[in-house]
Amino acid sequence: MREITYRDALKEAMQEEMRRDPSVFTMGEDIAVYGGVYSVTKGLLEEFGDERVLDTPISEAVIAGAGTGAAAVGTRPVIEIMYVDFMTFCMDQIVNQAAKMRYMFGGKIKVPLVVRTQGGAGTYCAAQHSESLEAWFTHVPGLKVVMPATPYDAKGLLKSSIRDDNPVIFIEHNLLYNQKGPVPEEEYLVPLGLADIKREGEDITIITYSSMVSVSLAAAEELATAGIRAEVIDLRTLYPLDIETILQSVRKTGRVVICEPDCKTGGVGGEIVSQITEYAFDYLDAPPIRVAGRDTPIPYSPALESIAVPDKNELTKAVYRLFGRKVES
Amino acid sequence: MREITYRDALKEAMQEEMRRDPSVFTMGEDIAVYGGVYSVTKGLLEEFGDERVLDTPISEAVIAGAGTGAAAVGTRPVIEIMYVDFMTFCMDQIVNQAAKMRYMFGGKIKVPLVVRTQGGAGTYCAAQHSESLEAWFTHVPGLKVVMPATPYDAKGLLKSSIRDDNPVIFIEHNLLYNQKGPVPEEEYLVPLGLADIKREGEDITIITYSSMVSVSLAAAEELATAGIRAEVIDLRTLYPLDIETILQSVRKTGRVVICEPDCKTGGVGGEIVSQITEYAFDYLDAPPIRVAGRDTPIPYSPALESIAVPDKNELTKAVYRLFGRKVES
Amino acid sequence: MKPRHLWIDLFQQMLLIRRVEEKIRELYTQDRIKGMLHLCIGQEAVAVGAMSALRENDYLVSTHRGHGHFIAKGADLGKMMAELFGRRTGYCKGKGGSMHIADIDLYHLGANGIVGEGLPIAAGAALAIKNILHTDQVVMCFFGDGALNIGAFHEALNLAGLWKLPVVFICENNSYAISMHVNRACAVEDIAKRAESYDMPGVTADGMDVLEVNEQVDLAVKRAREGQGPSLVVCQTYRFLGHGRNPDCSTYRTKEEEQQWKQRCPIEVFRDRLIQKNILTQNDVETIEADIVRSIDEAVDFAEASPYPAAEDLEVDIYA
Amino acid sequence: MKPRHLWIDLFQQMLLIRRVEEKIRELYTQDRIKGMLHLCIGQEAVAVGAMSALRENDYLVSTHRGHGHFIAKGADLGKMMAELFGRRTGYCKGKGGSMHIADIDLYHLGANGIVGEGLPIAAGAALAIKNILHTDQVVMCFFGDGALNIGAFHEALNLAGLWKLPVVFICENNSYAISMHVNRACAVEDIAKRAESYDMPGVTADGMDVLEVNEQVDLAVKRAREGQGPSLVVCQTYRFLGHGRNPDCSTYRTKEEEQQWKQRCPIEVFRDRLIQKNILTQNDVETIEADIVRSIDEAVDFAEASPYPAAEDLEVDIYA
Ligand SMILES: Cc1ncc(C[n+]2csc(CCOP(=O)(O)OP(=O)(O)O)c2C)c(N)n1
Ligand SMILES: Cc1ncc(C[n+]2csc(CCOP(=O)(O)OP(=O)(O)O)c2C)c(N)n1
Ligand SMILES: [Mg+2]
Ligand SMILES: [Mg+2]
Repeated sequence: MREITYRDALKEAMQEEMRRDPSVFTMGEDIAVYGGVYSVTKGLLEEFGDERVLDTPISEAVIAGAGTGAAAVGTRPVIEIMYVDFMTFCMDQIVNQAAKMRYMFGGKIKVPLVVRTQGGAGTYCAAQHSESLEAWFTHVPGLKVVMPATPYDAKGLLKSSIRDDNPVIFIEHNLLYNQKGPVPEEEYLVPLGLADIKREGEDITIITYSSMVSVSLAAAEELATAGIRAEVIDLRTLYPLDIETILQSVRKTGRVVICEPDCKTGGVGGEIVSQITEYAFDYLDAPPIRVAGRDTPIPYSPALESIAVPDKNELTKAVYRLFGRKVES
Repeated sequence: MREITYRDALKEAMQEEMRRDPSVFTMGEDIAVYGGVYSVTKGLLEEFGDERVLDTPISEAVIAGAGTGAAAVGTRPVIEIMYVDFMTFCMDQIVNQAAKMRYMFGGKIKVPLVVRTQGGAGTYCAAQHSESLEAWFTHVPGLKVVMPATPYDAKGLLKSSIRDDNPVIFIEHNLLYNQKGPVPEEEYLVPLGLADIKREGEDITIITYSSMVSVSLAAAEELATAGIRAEVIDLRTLYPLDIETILQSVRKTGRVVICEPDCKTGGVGGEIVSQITEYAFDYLDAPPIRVAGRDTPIPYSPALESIAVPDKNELTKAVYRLFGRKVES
Repeated sequence: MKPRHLWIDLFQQMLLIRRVEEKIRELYTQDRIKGMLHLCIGQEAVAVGAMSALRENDYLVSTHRGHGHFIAKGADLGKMMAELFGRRTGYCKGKGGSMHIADIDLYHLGANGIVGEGLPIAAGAALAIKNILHTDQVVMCFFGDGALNIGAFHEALNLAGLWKLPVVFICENNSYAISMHVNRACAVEDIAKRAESYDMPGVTADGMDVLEVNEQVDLAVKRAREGQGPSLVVCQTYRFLGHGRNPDCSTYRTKEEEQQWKQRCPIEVFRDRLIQKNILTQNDVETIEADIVRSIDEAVDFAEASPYPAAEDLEVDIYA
Repeated sequence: MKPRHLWIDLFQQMLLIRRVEEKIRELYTQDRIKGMLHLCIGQEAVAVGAMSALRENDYLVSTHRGHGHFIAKGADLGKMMAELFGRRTGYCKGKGGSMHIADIDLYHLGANGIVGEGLPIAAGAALAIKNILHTDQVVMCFFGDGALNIGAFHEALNLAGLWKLPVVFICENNSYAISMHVNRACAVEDIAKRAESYDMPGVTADGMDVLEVNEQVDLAVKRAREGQGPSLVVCQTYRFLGHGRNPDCSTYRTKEEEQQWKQRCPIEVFRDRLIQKNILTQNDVETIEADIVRSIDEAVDFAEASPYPAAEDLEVDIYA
């Protein structure tokens, strides 16, 4: 199969959906003429014109609010918020309007809005351009939350998100744009709400998503050489959570590590641990643990940033510890 | 001891701290001339004048941003955001500015900002005036999060929050303003970061906060008649979390229920369950469970709102179930 | 200006709104209706004057003080009352209540509990119309003077002005946001002038005069429909009662001020004008009143006879 | 206008900023400095002209394009470079980097990675000064043309105008926000006129002329200090390089436009003027250059010789 980048996979998803459905349009900062600061939307202006590909002023609140209004009257806006950090400017539009509109209106309206954004640490951009805020959105009934880790998933999930009749927070990761992976030429969708077992294993379940998937796979590889067969579950969609796939794996392995890029306290891992404890307590051979970002703003200094977020070593050590093996700290 | 309302306790805290420290001032919507929509700030304008008690336009972003700026130059602003739902308008100012400033600036600045706000369901105000968003703020390193349940704690915690050198999100509950409770005439403080055992018990630990404290105490009372001795821990401060007090109790009881007013998925309970599992797994006789708000926007209809958030029955049933007792659902 | 034979209709609508609001007040005073409510008594001319410039399929974006807008958009009183009563037969199946009442079939995009949040939504609806749907629909967006200083106002008006969106922004300036006088909140007195910052016309209308409101808004709607972009129309009006349920306004406004405005009651003044001009007789007025009372009574009966939502409804309609 | 003997100082500061920025560019091209960076080459006259209207204890609120502001506020080059290098000896112990560099001892409230977020902070500092601290300090707040259409601009200017706060808002209008031309983003062309919406004076200055900037800003600072409230000063300028590290501007602006602006280089034009007026000789210029180069080299040496923060530093200074 051909290999393309995560960036190009996303672009293809946009192109295909915009060709397929004239009610899909996109707006955001620097997405048209410039093609997006991460070049995901490059070429869309040329193909679809300036009625459907719009450069907006720096006005995150109205981008999101207008997206909501446009969705409410029957179109399918895909808005881009340049960094997930800037979602702080449109929380009301997303949380109090887009997410709740259908419910408040008694189910008589649909809000098919996609918020494309990206985030995460690892690019030396310091505290205001490195956040992982996904946990906030999983706490908002009415939203779906998607975080793809591979080009294949990025494309299939974005297409599904655009076709979904609900507001979807679609969070890309800036470290992944240049990653290549197999993506079929033929059209396909990846359904929302379905996790993907990226590696099978019998001894321990590593639950992860986004940038931490490759970290987890690398750790699993190393663990294998130490005789520990790790199963790696890529959540792909954080809400709704595919708890079935998780529980099936946990019932098999009895041991769980969540490997997450966001800061630990109040992060998505807590929810997952709780659900596992609630539904599979008797299958657990050890306490589920979280290998997560530190409870700190992301520091600029490369010397500090690199230890603010989990890496392979931290993850393997945590697993060894869970199996009662000695590790030099 | 005299009994005063939660409202008056808060007002006394404001008065005492404003008398004590001329750098304390307060601003917000309708707080001066009107005395606050919940009357907490009534009389402050008259006593402290319009330089220190300011009615602002409806501009939540600049209220919070200006609070941050004022705190950064050495004053102690207490800003009021009328509903926690409207914190959605100042997330950037709180999360990207106030919370991170000290860290980003290498520890050379203090941001002694208090954000007084209130929220919660139960007043037939529907989806945009009934939120419980505390979990978001516990996920933001740099913030402290306080949610008092009694007049005594409200006063002592607000005073401590105002003296604290960090941004504190102080979330009151609208159902509590008229509640009376003992508050000493003499000055006292309640330190941040310390939970309070509101009732001792040996059989199960109920961890709770804010409006759910009275629900939990009522449930404990009923459980006692059924021979189950519940310990009720009022967290008071959600961040930093007093995990020591929690673990001590859990090691004793072996059983835990979190009773929380926010919606379950991504709520504060998940974090607590995770920490308990991580640090006290071997003491657990049963999976920690959460009795929480439903994963839904808060509906207007009184018939629905009343079942969107936990009540005594739901809590006692959950406890009975945990003890393997039959309950008619 | 509206042809004279339509004036009766304007009068009728204003009176209907007034009587519905009065009934709602009665009902919540008796605690038969719960929750947060904002009556538009005193402001009927704005709702009716503005909305009568619209076509049926033009969109409306309303506010927390939205009963008048909703009625003028053609709301069924029974379903509206049922919503306020929190019943399953209500417009939102009881889930929205007063602050979130909406009906997409009426091209009504909802009241809104959040100050200023209608403006971006309206801009977005207008954008969809202009760029994607390619219809000649117009979006009308109401907001109070309290929304003048929130960021969303600025961002939405800028976008609308920049892209020449078919939207009409109507500021219902009743001088107060809860207790806050507009002059204590807004750095400038002449609100309509703010339109200049967004390359759109800004006009001020007497919000107590239904014909003047209609005339000004009509121009703005035409502009929008013809592709000339948005306008800002500031309607000077007054809420006769308290902000919400609390009737006490004494901390922030005087009885004299209230009296002066009440003397300019948009309904009474217009009624006298119609009678004076022989468009309406006292007898007609009484017939109209009687019809209104009857329809309101029916609506309340329908609402109160309707069932509450069932427990199973709680988690329904969160997702499509 | 500044007395002539201070002109040399203005020149020196602008040149210093230019050379520092050039050095930083060299360093990041060599990947010795990491992360997100925004150089102010071309805009030096705004920073220097504006800041020289301030007293030492006046506050400054800066932006993502803030190196020039920081230097003009009196930054120690070594500690500044160390910060960009992510070292422990930097102003923020390496935790802030270019986008968050700050020093409260210099009354500098920080660069800011978020567009427009300086404005509310500046309003708040000014409020504290006016209402609580009761000093005659002034707050100067820079922002780019990109911030003109974000809600915080509106809310902050309204509050400052309403409460007559001692703050000077300086818009560095370099025509672009990344790729977005200001005329494609802002519904009106005359930005300074927006000040009218906030009851404050708005003026436009040639941002390539350090003396003109200084003159206009000086008036604004005086107004603020004398209790007459805020002003908006729009400085027309140009960034000569790319927005951030990416040098390519070809998708959104022409080489001709760039050339035209570069011919108006604020430093070269001013240097020629000084030489022509015999305030400075070519020799002086060379001495100044040499001093600057030396100080920059020292700063870089200091920075690169400094240690990185230690792992233990990661979770330090989150809370006071
Ligand atoms: C963003 C936001 N802040 C505060 C409130 C609380 N609030 C509800 S109505 C209101 C006053 C609104 O005044 P105005 O816009 O003039 O409308 P009016 O009530 O006068 O019709 C306020 C402050 C809110 N709903 N939303
Ligand atoms: C709220 C917000 N939105 C978007 C960005 C991304 N961003 C960083 S700089 C910039 C352009 C800013 O332009 P301008 O204000 O004119 O300043 P300039 O870069 O021209 O100096 C953008 C869009 C941001 N930092 N903050
Ligand atoms: Mg008003
Ligand atoms: Mg610019």
